[in-house]
Amino acid sequence: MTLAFLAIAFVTVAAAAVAMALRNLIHSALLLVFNWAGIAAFYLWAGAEFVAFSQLMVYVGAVSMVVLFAVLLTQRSPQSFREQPDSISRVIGALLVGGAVLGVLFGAVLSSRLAPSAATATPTISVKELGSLLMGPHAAALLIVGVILTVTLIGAVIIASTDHAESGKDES
Amino acid sequence: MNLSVQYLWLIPALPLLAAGIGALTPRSGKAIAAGATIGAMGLAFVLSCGALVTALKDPAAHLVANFTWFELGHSAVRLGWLLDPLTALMCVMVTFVGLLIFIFSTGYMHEDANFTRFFCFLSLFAAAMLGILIANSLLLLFISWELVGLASYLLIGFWFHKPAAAAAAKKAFITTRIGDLGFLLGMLWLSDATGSLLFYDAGKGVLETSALTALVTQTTVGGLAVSTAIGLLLFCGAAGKSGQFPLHVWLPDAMEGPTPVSALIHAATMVAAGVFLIARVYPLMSADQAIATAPLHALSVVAAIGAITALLGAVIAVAQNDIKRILAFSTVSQLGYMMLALGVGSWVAAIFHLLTHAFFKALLFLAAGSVIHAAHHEQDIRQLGGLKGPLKVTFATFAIGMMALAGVPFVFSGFWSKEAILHAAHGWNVSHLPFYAGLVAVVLTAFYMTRLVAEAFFGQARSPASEHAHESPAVMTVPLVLLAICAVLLGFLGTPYWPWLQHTLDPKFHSEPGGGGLMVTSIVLVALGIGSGWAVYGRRLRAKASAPDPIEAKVPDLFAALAARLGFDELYAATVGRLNTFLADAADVFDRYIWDGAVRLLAGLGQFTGNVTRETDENLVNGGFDATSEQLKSTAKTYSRAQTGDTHGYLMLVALGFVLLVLAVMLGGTR
Amino acid sequence: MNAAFLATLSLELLPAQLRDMVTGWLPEPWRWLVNSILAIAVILASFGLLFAYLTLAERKILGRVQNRPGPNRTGYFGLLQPFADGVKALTKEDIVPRGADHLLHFLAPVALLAFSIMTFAVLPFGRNLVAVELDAGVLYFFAAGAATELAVFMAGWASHNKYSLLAAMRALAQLISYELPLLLSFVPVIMIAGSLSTQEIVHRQSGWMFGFVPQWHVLTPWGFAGFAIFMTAALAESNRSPFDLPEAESELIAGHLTEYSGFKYALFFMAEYFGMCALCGMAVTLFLGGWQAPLPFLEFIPSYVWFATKMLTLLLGFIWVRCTFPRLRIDQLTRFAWKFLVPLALINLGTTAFWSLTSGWTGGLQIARWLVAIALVVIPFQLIGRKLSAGLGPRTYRYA
Amino acid sequence: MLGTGLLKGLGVTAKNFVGSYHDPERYTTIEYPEVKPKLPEAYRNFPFLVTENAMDPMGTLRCVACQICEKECPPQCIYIEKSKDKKPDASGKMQIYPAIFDIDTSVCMSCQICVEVCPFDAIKMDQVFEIATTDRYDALLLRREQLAKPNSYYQSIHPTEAAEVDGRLAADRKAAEEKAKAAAAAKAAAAKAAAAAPAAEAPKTPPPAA
Amino acid sequence: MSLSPLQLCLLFSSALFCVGLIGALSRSNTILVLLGIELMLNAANINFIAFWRFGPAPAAGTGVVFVLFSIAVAAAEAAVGLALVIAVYRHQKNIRLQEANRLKG
Repeated sequence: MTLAFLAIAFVTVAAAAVAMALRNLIHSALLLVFNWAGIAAFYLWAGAEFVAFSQLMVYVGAVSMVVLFAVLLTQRSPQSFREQPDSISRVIGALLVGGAVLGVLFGAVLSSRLAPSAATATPTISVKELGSLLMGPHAAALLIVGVILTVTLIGAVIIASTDHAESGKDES
Repeated sequence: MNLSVQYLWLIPALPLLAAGIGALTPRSGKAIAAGATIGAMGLAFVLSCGALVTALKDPAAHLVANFTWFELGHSAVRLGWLLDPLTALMCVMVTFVGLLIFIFSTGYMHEDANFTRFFCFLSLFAAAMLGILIANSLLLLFISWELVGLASYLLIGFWFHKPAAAAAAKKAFITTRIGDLGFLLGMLWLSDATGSLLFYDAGKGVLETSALTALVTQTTVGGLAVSTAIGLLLFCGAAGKSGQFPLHVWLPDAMEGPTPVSALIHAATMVAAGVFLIARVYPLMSADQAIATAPLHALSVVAAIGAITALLGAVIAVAQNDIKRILAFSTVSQLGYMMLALGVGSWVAAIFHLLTHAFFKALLFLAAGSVIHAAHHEQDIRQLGGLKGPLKVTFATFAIGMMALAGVPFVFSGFWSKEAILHAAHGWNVSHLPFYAGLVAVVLTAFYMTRLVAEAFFGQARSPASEHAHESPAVMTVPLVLLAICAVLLGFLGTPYWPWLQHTLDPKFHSEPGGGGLMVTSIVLVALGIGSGWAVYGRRLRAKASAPDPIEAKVPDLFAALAARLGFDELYAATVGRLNTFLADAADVFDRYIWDGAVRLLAGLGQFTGNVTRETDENLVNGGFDATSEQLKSTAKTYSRAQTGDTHGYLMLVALGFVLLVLAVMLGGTR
Repeated sequence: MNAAFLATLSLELLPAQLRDMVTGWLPEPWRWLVNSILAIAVILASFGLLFAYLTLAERKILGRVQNRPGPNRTGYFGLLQPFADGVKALTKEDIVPRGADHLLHFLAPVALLAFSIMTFAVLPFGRNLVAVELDAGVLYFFAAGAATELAVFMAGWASHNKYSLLAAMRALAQLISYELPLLLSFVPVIMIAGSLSTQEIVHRQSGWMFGFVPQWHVLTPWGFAGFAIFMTAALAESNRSPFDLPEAESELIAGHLTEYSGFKYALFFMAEYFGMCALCGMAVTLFLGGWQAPLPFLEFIPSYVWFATKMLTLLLGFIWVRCTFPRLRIDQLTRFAWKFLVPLALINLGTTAFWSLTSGWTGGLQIARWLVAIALVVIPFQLIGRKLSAGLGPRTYRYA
Repeated sequence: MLGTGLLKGLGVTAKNFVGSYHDPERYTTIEYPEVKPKLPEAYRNFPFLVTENAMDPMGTLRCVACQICEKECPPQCIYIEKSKDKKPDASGKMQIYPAIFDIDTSVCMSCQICVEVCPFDAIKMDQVFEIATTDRYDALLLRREQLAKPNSYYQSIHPTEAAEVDGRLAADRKAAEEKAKAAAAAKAAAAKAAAAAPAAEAPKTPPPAA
Repeated sequence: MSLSPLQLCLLFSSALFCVGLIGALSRSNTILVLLGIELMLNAANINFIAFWRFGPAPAAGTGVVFVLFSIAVAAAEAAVGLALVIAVYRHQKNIRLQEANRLKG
């Protein structure tokens, strides 16, 4: 169990790190897609089946498309997919700040007394229960999210339109 | 069926509604626009008949319905409706003639692209005209009066792409505006003198005894009674609208508009508004008759102007070639007759002639329109000829109209109404000159109408347009026939033997005796006119379009002068126009150097004062504020430097802040 | 094998029993693993074979429709043709363009095939035959299907050829456009069945109306409409004619597949057929009652046979459609999706809601319910269809 | 209604599919190498030389090497060399014959002009189409021997045309024979007359040429 | 060292978060910055699932629902963000984030 988790975590973090370090934008994007798939695998591991498939569908199916379209639409020629190297000072600064945050977070997590949960039984949630939850206590939030998505769709199309309206209609 | 005075406003409101509908109808909605207009007019006609029934119950009464429009401090501006036989008869006439002309227009304007616009304007005009008729307030009358002017402007310039039409529209508008200035001044004076503009208001109206007495007793410059002065000013407006002598120049040019417009506005209704106005305020106009010592009676001026106009119009009409121009000058002449009648004290005869004239002149114009329509928009009578054959109905109706206008005895209405006027003029004790002018005009009228008919309908066709002439559709001929019937029958309402109309309009009317000899004289004169016209034009019919006119051959100078309308247009251009330019220049110079200098001087003074204040302000008062705001600004600038626009930087700061927060919580916080 | 074992051996349970025969002796964790591998192997083998013979059937049917015999030289009736094709594809030179992204160029067909095969996991092939019983099986199916778009993009981009890239973008536009009606068309099924599990959906379609009419979803007005929309969108999702714009050989030199040859091309080809099979299987599951028999007295035939029969029928329908209709233009294609299929699918949701709310109606009301539902399907179809084909009246081709 | 056209189209293809199994009218494919297509009579492809006798093709070529076809050939794919000697043709007349007659079929465009212009009916259009070879040069250059095909073959591929040609040739030959006979008769008469002439003149007059 | 699964998950999500943060801070390409932010969002989602799975009150299912909403909002954010990127590109012909600073003080 833990082994599987470690594998997933390692692969996912590694993919993310490499993606952030690569200079080829397309490779970065594809690696990130892989990373999202890894997160979906984590959800599966954690027993949140529905969330995992939603993650796959939304990120791997839709957001990745938007990202790739955006990448293609903002490059002048296929040769320029290679990014210019970023300034060293900023990279160092980023690493320092990121390392600080990482240290702080790790410190916080490790120092906290999060006892191994008493609930040994794996919690499960069926799709039906999830549906009742969404439609019951969280109905208002669901409606708001629907409105947000609609508005976003229209807004994205308007912002990006004139000639490239496709990029907006991907999140379904 | 009768219509109470409270609902009188429905009569103009219906055409106004139709105008709104017409304005909102798209161009393709010809049926909607025409249907709305004609339907509204038909309903208005029915309502007018109802109003007539109501009015005839007591011809002497002036039924009024007044209300307050708005209040201005202590005084209130009040408007109202007025219903008496004059209003009712005019309403019936206007709606009936208007209805027929609208029906005629559907045929005449059928090809026009702006059909709906035309009907919208027609409705607007009808609404405004009816508004004049029912007004019980000089102000309401004036508003409607100006609306009529607007509609007239729009309709004369309906074919605004023709430069002549645009110019004519402008000319008509400006010329009538000159008269309206007088009207406005008169109205303001009246309002100032009496404090009211209502005609009849339970004893407080301006046409009622108390106000009139007050007006007559006051005098103003030159010893004129105030009522005389106001009456003359109002007459200016009437003269402008009715095309009286000095302001008659716009009327012939207004014939540039579509023929139904000429018929409706510039023959039957609008030009009659001036006559109507004088008839309406007749008590005011005639008030000064009581003072025998007055240097000038308002009605004398009216009579003089009317006589001059009647003669002038008739003379000029002799030498015109355009069929509509001839009719236009004849209108001028006939309006002169009406003014003459008003001036000599017989407003009833004027209204009688107004009514008959409306019918037969509308008939003549519509028939002329039918001729023009048939002859492919050829208006020059020299180019026409021989239309008697193809246009049988038109010819018959035109002939009836012509005989009515010429005053052919006994059968035709024009004879009786003209007879009434001549009778009144004969009886005028001030002067007989108007009477003689009227007699000459009778001869000339008969003469030029004979000329017109002979040239246009007899002989052979003198141009391809008239050769291919064909009778107009029924929608145009049926109104002609109806008008022709009315043109004949209407005269019998006011014969000296059964003066129904006169009694209805003026219950105090009593016919003067001794009309017989006069009647014989006028019959002889009419015969003389027609005979001489036929002798000159009928016997030797014109063979070619380019052949000179017989009179032109005899006395070319006179004919040329007449054809040029006695040079009134040139005269105005040379005098009024030049004077206007000169005055404008003078005003400009005056303005630029004298007033401007004064103003600049003042401005300089003001500036100086301002400078002084400003210096004080800036240095003394503002100094403190300025320093404070400078401080604020610089502080803000310092802060805004933090807004580097560097997103990475913001993110980094957020992250660092987060780290610091967590560290603070972890190290120093209590858990 | 003893007699008792033989007695329990029925055709229905045959696959499971065979599996147990092979793996029954293994200890538990290993048994699970081997069982899974076995299931994967069986699926791969049977669908691989199906793929092979599907290509043959397609070529034969296409030939017959065009009055030719089709491939008939390799083996009896050309039965060995697929293997000959396979050998050809394997031995062909694998050309990778210079400047191409080698890794992605290789990964694209593999990823596509992998995602296509993944979709088979949740298809219930028989009463007890489903590789993975997932609570959100349908969602899984379409999540895996959505990932295929990524592979198409990879193929187009990795080829280092602007035409391939453009074609990949075009293909993406098509796939995304048709994903929407595809998803919307089966939402009614989920509304009615109340479950995302494929087995559960099939179970919901069991039972008989009047004793012999199966209660499949396709036999209701909304179900029929959903089925039609699903199949149309499935045609486009699997790049089948008349929506095969992404790989139009004659017009677009095979689109994003231009730079692929040999075995990689064969993989793409295979993935396309796998995707087609998976979508047909899903259509069978969602609308055609899954593995259920169409008539009560036919229930003795094992369930997986019924599933296979239905799926093959749909596949043959795909082939039939392919040999009949000409290819659409890209603008017609997207317009069809956005202006016709999506609105119809949305209206179908309303129809289904009506159906679900009126499930208690009986007798005369039942007839009214049917009539209203049919009207709700037919009238929008007519109206939107008329608008869709407005201005596109019968055309006469002067030079055709 | 939208969709009826689609159903109609499906119907058409279904009819074709079913029909191809039982309706030979629909199933028009010929499985070629096993079943040869039946060529229409008017089918023409590449010229060949007609010989009268299949046993002796080179000896009985109708061609007299007049070279008209060589001159007329638009792509100039015919090459002819006249023989130095003469051989008797089918009717026994002495004629020049082609020593070399080559047609380059890689150039020939089967326009049939050589056939049109030949005054001797010696070159006709063939019906061959399976002439693919592995050699681009020599195998496509057809020699006199490869081109010569007997008249019977001609009759088998273009029967109508061949019958007409044969009839014409036979008529010509008959006319020639009759003319020859008449000439012979005239000669005989002349000989008689000559014989009847005075003997002294006889040695001076050479015998008229045959 | 014995770490509870929950802590493991939290460490995993922290690592992912920091990778996203470093990416967002160090790259100048706006798309990559956006992707880094997506990554951070995902890390947050992992926390929700982790606490749902190993936390004290898993039965509520709130964590799962929250993640679903979060995914939906993230999708919207990605769409708008990338649309903005395209708009920026059209405006300044590149998508270097540090150059998009027209509104600075």
